[in-house]
Order: sequence, then structure tokens, then C-alpha cells
Amino acid sequence: MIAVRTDDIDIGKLISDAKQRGTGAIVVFDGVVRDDDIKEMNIEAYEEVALKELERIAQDAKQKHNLLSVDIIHRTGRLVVGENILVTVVSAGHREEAYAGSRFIIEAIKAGVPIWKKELTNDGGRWVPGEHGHGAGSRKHK
Amino acid sequence: MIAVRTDDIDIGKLISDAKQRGTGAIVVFDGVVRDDDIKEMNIEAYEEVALKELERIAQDAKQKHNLLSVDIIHRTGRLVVGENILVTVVSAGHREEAYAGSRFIIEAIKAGVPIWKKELTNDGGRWVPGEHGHGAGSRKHK
Amino acid sequence: MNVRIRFFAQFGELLGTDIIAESSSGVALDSLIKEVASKNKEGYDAIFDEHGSFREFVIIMRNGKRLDMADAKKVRVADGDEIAVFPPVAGG
Amino acid sequence: MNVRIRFFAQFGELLGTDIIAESSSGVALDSLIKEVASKNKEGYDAIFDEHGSFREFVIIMRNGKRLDMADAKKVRVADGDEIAVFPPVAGG
Repeated sequence: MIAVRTDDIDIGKLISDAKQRGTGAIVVFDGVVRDDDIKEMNIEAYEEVALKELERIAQDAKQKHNLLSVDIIHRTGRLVVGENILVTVVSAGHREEAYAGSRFIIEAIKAGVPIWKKELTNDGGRWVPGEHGHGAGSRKHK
Repeated sequence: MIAVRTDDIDIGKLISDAKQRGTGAIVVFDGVVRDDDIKEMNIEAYEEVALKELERIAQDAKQKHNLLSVDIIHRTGRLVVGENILVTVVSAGHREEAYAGSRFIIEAIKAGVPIWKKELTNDGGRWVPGEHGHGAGSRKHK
Repeated sequence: MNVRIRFFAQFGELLGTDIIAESSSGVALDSLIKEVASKNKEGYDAIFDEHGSFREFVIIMRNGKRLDMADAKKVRVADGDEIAVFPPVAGG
Repeated sequence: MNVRIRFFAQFGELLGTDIIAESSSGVALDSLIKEVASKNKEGYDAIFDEHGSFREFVIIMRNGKRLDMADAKKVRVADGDEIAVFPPVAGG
């Protein structure tokens, strides 16, 4: 499943469904709202384009890293501390491919999918600067 | 949880429990019985020692990679194709640490925890050679 | 001629997220965005520098495809175009 | 004097997985394993080469601690020791 959506996802079910013929290794990445003195996070997406980009990244990852299956679910809307922001599940024959594919996907998302995060704090909020914002001022790994 | 056991594990629950104060990224590795023309796999462990080694690896991984939590569950006994052999769940503040810690754990397990796998086929079976068996004849990535 | 302009993140907060701009046909992309952004000084200043050029981190998509910013002055919008203007992405 | 000997994987299939060996005190580790392994030629050959030396991939633990194989001839077992003999590990 490739999705940009508000609802959470059952990661256990994604993992079960990722077991295809030939699967020897599954790697899951789960990005979570961290409690950096924030109350909530609001996530905004240019949805139609973000979805297409995620689909393209999934295809690229499959081809480059010999993956058997790829799921990417990016959530939008208001999320509290501890909630899943991004869940990716990849399956492959061997662990090297699964790790490399998983990493490829998250880096590609950070680099080029039109999604933005705003940290909501007691005194308002701030938009999280992108990691790849050449000239975008401060950069911070999320 | 660090365990060497026959029962399967609820990965979804492990992920939920891994969300601690400061968690921004969770990486899960799930090693699965692959259908290499086999019927089943039988996994044997030198249990007391394997458990101690896993506990040591978890501590090392936490320190070296700044992890907030580590779970390692290695299963033993007869497992059919598609079943989980090894599940690791690590949480960290940031994704770099989570990926590096996850990778460190699986490599350490492959290198030094006394566990063996036998592939059961129609014409008997064969013990899977270790990846780190210097002089152990054929080597094969699992 | 109608062009849909979508601003995201801080740009959307300042300028609105989804705007239908009516304009004469053949207008340059940067002029149209400048005109729409002019209704809010803070919004305008977030996107343009003191010389009226796009700030270097601004990203523009036309119908879902990213534009080379060097072309933003040359590109003429067409009826039905969807133009998206946003700061660096920060998903994941 | 009783020493517990545990063989794992193919060694266990050939020689048994858990053996209590009675022996005179002060016996060398390699002699004890050789004696126990002698009951099955295939098992013996899996662990020892034609010169009676441990094959280079064989791993031995004494009470949960891995032995440097160069010491296997020098080490004397003690009452209550647990000796584990196994091929390269393949978990994960």
C-alpha cells in the first residue's frame, strides 16, 4: 500500500502481507512524533503530487534494491507525541537488500516529497525546516 | 524483551512498547524462513549462552548507537516457510541511529550467537553454514 | 483565463492555500505569483527577496512537475494550470 | 569427576546433544572430547582431522566462555565443567 492519509495503520498486518514468495528479510521504518517540547504536530501534504512521488520512489526502490514488496504510508493532519508519521515496510530475499531499500526510501522522501510538518507548541508553532533546503536556513535532522 | 523462545511474537505490540520519551524513529528487522525449496526449518540454540549473548549485544547496541530501547526475539524449533525467525525492534531519537543500531544487532547475531539452522527438505536436510565460519567450507548469506 | 495557485506550509498560512487567479492569457509565471502574493506583505516577503526575485529555497511546480527556477520568469501560464509554491519539503 | 559435554547442530546429531562424561581429574580438554567423540566415527571425523587436531572451524566453550583453540590442548577440565562443542553459528 502506498498512501498519504490521516488514519493510522496496522503495522503488524503490513508485515504479514509483505511476506511473499522468496521473502527472507523485512525491514520496517516507523517515524514517530518526538516530544521536543511540543504538544502536537500538524502535517500538510500536496497530496496528489506526494502520492505520485511515493509511488515513484517505491518503484525505484524495488528496482534498485531488488525488493519484493514496498509499503509507504505517510500521515497528514494533527498527530500527538508518539503517533506514527511515516511507516515503510519492505521485503526482500536478503537483509542487505531490505536495509538498503528501506534507507533509500526514507532518504528519497526527505529529499523530494511535498510534505511539511509544523510543530505545535504552547506559544504557537514552527514549521520544521527541510533537510534538503539549500539556502533554507537552519537544517535539522528529524 | 530479549528472548530465545519457540513462540511467535506480536511485532505491532513491540513497536508500540518501543515508543519511549524521545523516540523519533523505530526500525524493525524481521528475518523470515525463505522458501528455498524447503519444507521447514529447525532452529537449535545453546539457549543459556545465546540469551546472554543477545543481552550483551543489546547493551552494546544501546551504547554505541544511542538507542532508547532494544528488543531481540530469536525463535527456536520447527518453523515453516514465512514464519518469523528473528525479530529486532530498536527505537532512537533519529533515524540514523535507529538504522545503524538495527544493523549492528543483526550482524552481531550472525557473527557470534550460538544458534544453528537446519533446512528440512524432501530428501532430508542440511545445516545452514555460518557466514562467519572461517574454514567452514561453503558460505551462504541468509 | 483561470489558474489555480496553491501555497503550502508557511506560504499557505500567509497567503491562503488554494486560490483561483483570473488573469489575461500569456502572463509570466513570476508576475502572476507576485500579484497574488502582494495581498499580504509577510507572505510576499517570504517568497520574494528585496529585488523581487524568488528566494533561493522557493520551489514551484506547474501541474505537478517541478520547475527549474531559472525558467520561472520565462514560463507563461495557461488556462487551467495548477501552480504550487512551497518551501523546502520536510516529510518523513 | 563429572563433566557435561554438549554438542550442537550436526555434531549433536552424530554424537548426542548432552553427555555426562566421567573421567579422572585433570584430563586435558581435547582428550576428553576425543574420547567421547570416538563412539561415532562420523561424529569424530566431523570434529577432528586426520592428525587428531580440531578442525579449524570447530568452536569450544567452557562454562559459556569461548576458548582460544590454541589452548584446547592445555586446558584441564574440572569437576562440574560444562563443555560445548559446535560448528560455526548460523543464527539470525
